[in-house]
Amino acid sequence: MRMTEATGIFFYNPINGIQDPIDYGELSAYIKKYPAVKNMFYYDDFPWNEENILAKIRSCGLERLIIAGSKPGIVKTLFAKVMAIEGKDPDKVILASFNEYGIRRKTDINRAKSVLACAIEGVPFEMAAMPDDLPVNPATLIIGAGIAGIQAAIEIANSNNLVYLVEKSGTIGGKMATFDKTFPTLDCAACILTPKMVEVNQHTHIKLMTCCEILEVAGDPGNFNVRILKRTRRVNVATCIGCGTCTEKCPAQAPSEFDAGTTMRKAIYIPFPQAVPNKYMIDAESCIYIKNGKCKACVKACPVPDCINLDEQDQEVTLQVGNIIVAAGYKVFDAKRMPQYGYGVFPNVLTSLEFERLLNASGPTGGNITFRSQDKKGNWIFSPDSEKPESLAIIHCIGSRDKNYNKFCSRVCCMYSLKFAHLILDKLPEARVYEYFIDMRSFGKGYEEFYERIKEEGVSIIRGKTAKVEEKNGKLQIRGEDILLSKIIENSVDMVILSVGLEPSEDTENLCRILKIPQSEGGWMEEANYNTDPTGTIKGGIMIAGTCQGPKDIPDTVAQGSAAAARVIRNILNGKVSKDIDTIPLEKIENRIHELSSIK
Amino acid sequence: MNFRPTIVAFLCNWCAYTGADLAGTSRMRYAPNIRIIRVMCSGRIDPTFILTAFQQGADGVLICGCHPGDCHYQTGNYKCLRRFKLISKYIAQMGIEPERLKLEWISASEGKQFAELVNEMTKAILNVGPSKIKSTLEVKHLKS
Amino acid sequence: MSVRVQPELRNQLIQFGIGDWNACYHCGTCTAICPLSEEGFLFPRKKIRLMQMGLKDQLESSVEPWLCYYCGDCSKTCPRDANPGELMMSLRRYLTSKYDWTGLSKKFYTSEVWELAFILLFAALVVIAFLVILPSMGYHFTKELTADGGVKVNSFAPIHIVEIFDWTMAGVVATLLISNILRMYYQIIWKKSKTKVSLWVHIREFWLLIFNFAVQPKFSKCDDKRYWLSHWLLMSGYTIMFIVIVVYLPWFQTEKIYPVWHPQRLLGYYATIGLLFGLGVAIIGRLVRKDVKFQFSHVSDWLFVIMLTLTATTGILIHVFRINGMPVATFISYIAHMAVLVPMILIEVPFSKWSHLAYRPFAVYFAQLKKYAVPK
Amino acid sequence: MEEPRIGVYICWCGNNIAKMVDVEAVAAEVGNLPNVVLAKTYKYMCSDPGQDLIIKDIRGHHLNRVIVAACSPRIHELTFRNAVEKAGINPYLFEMANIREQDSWVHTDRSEATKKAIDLVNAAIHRVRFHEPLQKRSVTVDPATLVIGGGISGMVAALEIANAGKQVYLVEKTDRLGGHVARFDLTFPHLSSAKQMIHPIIQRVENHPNIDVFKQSVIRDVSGYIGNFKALVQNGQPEPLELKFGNIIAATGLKSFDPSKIEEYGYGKFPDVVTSMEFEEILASGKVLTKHGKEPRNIAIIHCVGSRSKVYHEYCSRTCCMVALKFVNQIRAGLPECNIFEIYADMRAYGKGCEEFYAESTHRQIIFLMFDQQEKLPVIRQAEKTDDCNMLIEMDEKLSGESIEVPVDMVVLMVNMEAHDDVKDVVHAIGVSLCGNQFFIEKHPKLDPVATTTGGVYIVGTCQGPKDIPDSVAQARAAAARILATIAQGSVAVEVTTAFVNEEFCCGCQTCIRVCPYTAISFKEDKKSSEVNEVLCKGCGTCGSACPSGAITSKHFTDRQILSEIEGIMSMSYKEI
Repeated sequence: MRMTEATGIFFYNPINGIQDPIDYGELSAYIKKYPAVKNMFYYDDFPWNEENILAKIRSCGLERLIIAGSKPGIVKTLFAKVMAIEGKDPDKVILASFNEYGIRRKTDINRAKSVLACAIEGVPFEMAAMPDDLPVNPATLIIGAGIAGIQAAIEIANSNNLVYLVEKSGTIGGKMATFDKTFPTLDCAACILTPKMVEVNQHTHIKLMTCCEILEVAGDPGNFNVRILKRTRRVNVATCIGCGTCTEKCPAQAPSEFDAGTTMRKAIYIPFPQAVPNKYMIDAESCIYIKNGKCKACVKACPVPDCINLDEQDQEVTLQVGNIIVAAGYKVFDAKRMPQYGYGVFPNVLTSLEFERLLNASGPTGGNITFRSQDKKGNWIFSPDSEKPESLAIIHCIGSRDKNYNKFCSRVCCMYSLKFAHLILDKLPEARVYEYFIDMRSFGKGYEEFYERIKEEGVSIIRGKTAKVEEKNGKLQIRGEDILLSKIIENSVDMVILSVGLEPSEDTENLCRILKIPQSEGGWMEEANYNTDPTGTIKGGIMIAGTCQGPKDIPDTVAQGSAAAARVIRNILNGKVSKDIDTIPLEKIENRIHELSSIK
Repeated sequence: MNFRPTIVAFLCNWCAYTGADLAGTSRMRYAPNIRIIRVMCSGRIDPTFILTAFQQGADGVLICGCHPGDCHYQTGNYKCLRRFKLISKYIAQMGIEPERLKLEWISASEGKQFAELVNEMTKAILNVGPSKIKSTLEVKHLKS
Repeated sequence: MSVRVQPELRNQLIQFGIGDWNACYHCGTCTAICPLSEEGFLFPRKKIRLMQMGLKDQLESSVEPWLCYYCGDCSKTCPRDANPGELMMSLRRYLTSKYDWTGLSKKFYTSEVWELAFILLFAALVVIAFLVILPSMGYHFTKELTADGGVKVNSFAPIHIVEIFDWTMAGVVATLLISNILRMYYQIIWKKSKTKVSLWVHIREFWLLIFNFAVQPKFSKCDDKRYWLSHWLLMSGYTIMFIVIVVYLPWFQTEKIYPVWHPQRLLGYYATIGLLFGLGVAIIGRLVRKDVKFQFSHVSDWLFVIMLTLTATTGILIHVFRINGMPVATFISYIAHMAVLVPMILIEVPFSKWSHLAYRPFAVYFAQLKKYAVPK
Repeated sequence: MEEPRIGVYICWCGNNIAKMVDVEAVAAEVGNLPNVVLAKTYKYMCSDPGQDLIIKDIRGHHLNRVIVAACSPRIHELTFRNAVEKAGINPYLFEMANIREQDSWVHTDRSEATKKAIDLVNAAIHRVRFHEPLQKRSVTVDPATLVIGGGISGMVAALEIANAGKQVYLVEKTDRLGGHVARFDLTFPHLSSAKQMIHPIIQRVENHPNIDVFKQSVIRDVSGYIGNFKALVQNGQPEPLELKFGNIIAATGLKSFDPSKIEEYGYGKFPDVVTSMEFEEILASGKVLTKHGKEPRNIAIIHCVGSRSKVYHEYCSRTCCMVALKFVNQIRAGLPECNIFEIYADMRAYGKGCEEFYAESTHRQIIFLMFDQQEKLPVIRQAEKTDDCNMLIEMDEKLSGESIEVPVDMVVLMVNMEAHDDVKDVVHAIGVSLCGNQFFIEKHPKLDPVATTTGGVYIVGTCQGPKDIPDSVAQARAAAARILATIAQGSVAVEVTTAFVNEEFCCGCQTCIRVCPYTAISFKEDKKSSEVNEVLCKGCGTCGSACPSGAITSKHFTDRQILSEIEGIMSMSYKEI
C-alpha cells in the first residue's frame, strides 16, 4: 500500500556549508511523482517559526512532515512541537538527513532522491537500498600494522583465512610500540603489544609485508587488484640473523624515527629491539654508499653471505584480495605550527611522543627523565647522563579544540597527560608537576578514578591553558590563568611537555583517493554510518578501523580492529560481498520501496 | 637478627590473585613478607597445605578467595570457609597462635584492600613473633 | 548573598558591538596571552564570563575594560570565535553609556539615527551661527586681505566671541565628563564594595593619572609597539591642539602670518601630522581589516575617525587658504571646520568613543587605588 | 620419569622489574640449584627475541622444564606456553613466577624484593619438577550463539552473526527490542533520528530467518563450556525451552541512576525536575511544557547527576555531556526565546565530530555554568511568588567564582548510567566477574576488551562500561568477529587442568560428588570409585581438598605440586644475600 497521507517536504538550509550543492530543483521535480507529497517549502523562502509552519500544515492539510537537508535534526523539535499543537502525531515528523547517508555533492543526487523517496514512502533507506552481491576472494588486505591492523589481522587469520598485512615502515606495532605505559592501568605497552606482534609474525595465515605502500586499487569489491610498492630494505629478511654487527660498523647516523627523533640511529638499523620482523634495514637517505657510492662497511661486516645488497631496487607487487581493511593510523600535530609554545626553539620543550620515549625503559635514557643535550656532533638528543629536571609542566590541547588548527578533540591527550604526571612523580618523587587543562576528559572505564588518583598524588592540576612559553634565566617561563582560583599563575619550570593532538596520518588523503572513500571534517576517513556502521565505508568490501577513522584510545581501537574483521569474516563465510551503495540503480531502489511499502 | 616473618598466601585465581595483581598495577605498596601461591579456587585449599606451610616454618598463612556469592566456581569459597573454621580450631590445639591463620575475601577490584590486608597481617605476625613449630618439629625429629 | 543571573543582559550588550561571546569555552588563553592582565585585574576571560552570565553589577563596577588597549592578541589566539578583544571594546562602549547620566550616550551607541541627527543638528547650528547670527551681530565676511596678504579671519569669526564659545563648550564638556568620572568612581570604588580606600592613597597615587595620560605606559606594554606609537602621536597631537585652541585661541587664531619656524606654526604642524598619522593608521587598518584590532568596526568607530580626519583636514585647509590669501575658501573651510569640530567635541568627548581620553587614565588611577583598598 | 632439566629466565621488563629486583642476583642464586641447567635474564622476555632465546636454549641445552619469572601469569602464561611448545616441550612443563605485579611493583626495599623474587623462583623450580605433560583437548563448536539483551549492541552483534548464516538466539528481558536507543529522539552529534535508525534494525532482527527472538524472557541454568553451552529460556510458559549454543554474548546494558537519592535536586519533590530519559520522551512528544502546562521560559540542564562523585558513582558516564548538548539544540529549536542554562563540570566532547558539535552549540545562546561535582552540588528550591519563575537553583559558579542564583522553570538531570539491579543474576548465569562499579570485567582492558575470563562468553556495549552508540556497535561487531572466527574454525581448545581420580586410592566415599558444583563427578558402581567427566569439570579442585584418601586431585594443581611449591618458598627464606 502506498503512502497516501498528505505529506509536506521542508528543505532545510539547503545551501549552507555545501560547496557543490545538490540541485534542489531537480530533487523537487523528482519527488512530484509521489502523490502523497502535497507541497514543498524551502528554508530560504520564509522564516521557519511556529506560526508559519502551522499555517502551512493547515492550508495544505498536511498529516506528515519530512524535513530534508544536510542536518535536519536541528529543527526537528520545532516541527514536533507544531504537530503537537495541531493535535497530530509528532512521530510523523520524518528526517531525510543527507549527511547521514553521505550525500554531500551534486553527484550524489541519485542517493538524495532515493533517501527522499524512502522518507516519503515510509521505508527505511537501509532496507530499500540493498546493493547486489559479488563473489568474494577469501584473502584480505590490511593496510597499516599498528594495533588496529594487528588486531584485525589476528581475528581474520584465526578464522583460517589469508591476510596480507601491509605496513609502510620497517616494523609492525605502530605508535603503540613507542609508548611506555598505557592509561589507566599503567601496564606497559610493550608487555601487551609484543605478544600480539609475535603472534602476527608466527601466524600461518598472516603474510606480513613491511616497507610497502599501496599504489593502486582496481577491480570490484570481492575481487580487488592491489598494486603495492615494496620498498627495498636492502637486507634479506629471510637470511638476516639480526646479530647487529652491521650497525656497529656503520659510520652514518640519522635521527631515530622510533625514538621520535630523540636519539641517533645508524643508516643500517633495526627500528627497535623488539621489532617484528626482527631484521635490519637500510635507510637510503642517510646511507653513505647510496649517496656517494663508497663505504659498504656493513656488507663487509655482515657474517651472512649476500644478506645485504646495497644495490637492491624497489619492486612492485600485485595482490588479489576480496576485502580491504584500512588501519592507517594517525600522526601527531606538528607543535612547530604554534610558535608561541617554543617547540623547536627551546630544547626542553617536548612533544608528548618524545616524552613517551623519554619515559620508556627501552628508550634513549633507559626511562630516566633528563634534559635534552647535544651530542658530539651537535645533534640534540636525550642521553641518560644529562641532569634531571625538577619541575615540569604539561600543557593540554596543543593543536586540538582550536579553530586556528584542528577543531576536533584528540580524545587521548587528557589521559596520557595524567599518565605522564603520574610517571614523572614515580621517577622523580621530588619534582613539581603542573598540568594545564581546559576540560578534563577522563571518560573511559577506570579513567575518572585514575584522574582522582593523580589529583591526590600532588600534581598541580590547573584549569586554564597557558598561552606561551618563554625563556627567562635559563628556565622556561609559563604564564596562565588559574580559572578556578581567578589568579595569574607564572611558573618557571625546567621542562615543558606539549600534549599534542592527533591528526590523520600523511597517507590518509592519498589512501582515500586510491580507495575512493570520502574524508570527514578534520580529514579523517569517513565511516558508512556514524552510529550503526563506524567501521564500514560507502565502498563495498572496504573497512576502516582505529585512529584513521578518528582519534581514539587503545581499547576503542582494538574493538574497532575486531569489528572491521567481523564484517570481513562474515563476507568470507557468506562467500559474497556487497557492491558499493552507489551502484544500485535508482529504479531498483524505487521498485524495492514499492515492494516494501506494499507488504505493510 | 631482625625477625623477618614469612607469610604463605593461597589466592584463588579469579578474584584474589587478580586483586593482588591489581595492587601491583596500581602500584600500591605493601610489606614484602608475603609469598603467594596461586590456586584455581579457594575451595582447592587442602588443610594439608596450611599445615605443611606451618611445618615448613611459615610464620603465617593467609587464604583469600572471592567474596561470598562471587565464586567463579559457584560455591568453592563456602567450602573453604568451612574448612577454615575447622582447621582454625585444630591449629589452636597445636599451639599455633590464631593470628597466624587468616581468611579474607578479596575481589578482583580490591587491590587496595589486599595491600592493607597484607600490611595488617604482617604487623600482627611481627607482634606475635616467629613461629616455633618448625624448631619444635626439628627438636622432636632429633630426639626420635 | 547570591546574585541572580540575567541572560537578558546579553541582548543589551550585543547592541554595543559585534561578537558571539557565548562561543567562549573558558580555556584562559586570552588572559594568559594578555600582557596587561594582572593579579586582581584579570581580563578578558573573566569579563566574558560576567557578560555570559549577565552579572550586571559586577560588569558595571569593572575597571578592566579600560585597562585593555586592544592589541588583538587575545582574539588572534582565541581557539573559538569568541573574539575577546572586541568584547572589551564593546564593554567600553557599554560602560561609557552607563557612566553617562543623560542617557544620550546609550542612544548614540545603539542608534545611528540618533547620533547622525545630533551631529547634523550641531553642524546646522554652527552654519546658522556663521551665516545668520554673526552677520546679524555685525561680523561680516570680507574679501579684504591683511597687510601680510592673509585672510581676515576675525572679520567673520571674531576671536572674542569664538573664545567665549570655546570656553562654554569646554565647560559643558568638562562638566559632563567630570560628572561621568565621578559616577565611574562610584561604580568602581564605592558601590557595593566591601573595601575602602584612604584619602592619603588617593593623593599619593594621583601622579599616576597624569603620567598615564601623558605617556600611556600601559599601551606600550602590548607586544605590538606600533600601535602605541601611532596612538601616542594622535593623542599628543590632539591634546596640543585642544590646549592651544581652548587656552591660547587668540595666539592661535591670528591674522598674522608667522615664519615657518615659529612655535605657533611648528606646534600646529606637529599636531596635524600626529593626528593624520594616527588617523591614517586607523583608517587603513579598518579598511584593510587585517589586524584583529580593526576587524570589527562599530559605527561609532567610523564616525570618530571620519570626524577627526575631517576636522584635521579642514583645519589644514583654513591654514593654507588663510596664509595664501584666499578669503572665500578660508571662509568655507572655517565653517566646515567648526561644523565638524563642534559636534565632534560635544558628542564624542562626553558621550562616545572620545571619552576614553578621560576614562582610561582614571581607570589606571582607580585600579591603583583598588590595590591599596582595605576592608571596610 | 626423565630427570628434570630446568631453564630459568628472569625478565627485566624494561625497568619494571629490574628497578626493584636485582635480576642478575636472582639468576645467580637460582642458577646453582639442583636440576637448574641455566638461569638467564633478558630485557623483555615476552618479545620475539625473548621467546626465541627460550626456544634456542630448549633445543641447545635439551631443557625439559622452563620457568619464566616475569609479570603475572594472567598476562603471559599463554605466550610462553606457546613458545615452549614450539620448541617441542609440552606447554604444561612451563611455570611462571610473578615477580612484577606481586613483587617489584608493590615493594620499596630492593633487597627484600630480590629475596622475595628468589623465593618465588625457587618455589616455581620446586613445583615444575613435578609438572606432568598434559594434552590439549578441543571440542567442536556449536555454531549457534546466544545473545543476552536486545539493545543496539545485542542486535548488531546478532545481525552480524546471523548475516554470516549462523543461528542466533536473542533473549530480551522486556517486551520490546531496541533498549535505550529506541527511547531516544535524536542521536548526537549529527542529530539524526534515533528511531529511524533503530527501527530497521529491530525489523531485521525480528524477521531474520537465523535469529530467534525471545522477549520477556530470562536465561537460566546455563551449563556447559565454550563451544557447547546449554541453557533454559524462561518466558512465562510453564515449560522452559532448552537451547544449545556455542558462544554467549552478554549485552545487558545499564540502567539510569535514580536521582531521588540526591536531596539537593529534589527529584520527585518538584514535578518539573525530570531525568534525561524522561526529557527524551518530552522532546519526542513535541510538548516541552511544565507540569502546569506552560511553556518554560528557563530550562536548566544539570550534568554529572550521580557521576564523578565520591558519594554516588565515581566513574564518568561518558555520554551525558553530548546528550545534554543535543538537548540544548532541541530546546533552542522548539523554544527560541527560552533561556537555557547548562550546568556542567567538564565538557567531555571527545568523540568524532563532538567537539565541533560543542563549538556549534555555543552559538545557540546557551549559558554554560560550571560547578564542582565533588565539592558542592547546586541546590534546587521552590521560588517565591515574586520571583517570576518556578524554581531557583543556587550554586557556586566556578568560572566566575560567584555564588549565583539561576531562575528555572524546568530542570533536566543528566543521570548516570549504572548497573541493573539483577546484574548479579547474569553474572552467575554466565560466569563473568564484576568490577567495583558493577560493570562486567573484560579479559584485558586493552588487548581483549570484549572477551571475558570465561571462554566463549563475550561482553559488549554498556554492560562493560558506559559508552556511546558507535563505541557500543564497534564492540558488538568485535565480539561477533571473535565468535565467527571460532565457528569458522569449527573447534576450540578446552580446559586441560581438570580433576582426575586415582582409582587405586579411591575408597568410594563419594565426598567429591557431593562437593562438585558442576555434577562432573559420578560414581562408577562396577569399580566402586568416582569418575570425572572431563568436559563438565572446570578444574576448581574443591574435590581434591575434600577427598579423605587423596585419590582425586586437579591436573596441574596436584597436592604434590602445591606442597613442593610451599617447600620451595620456605627452603630459602632465611638465606641472606
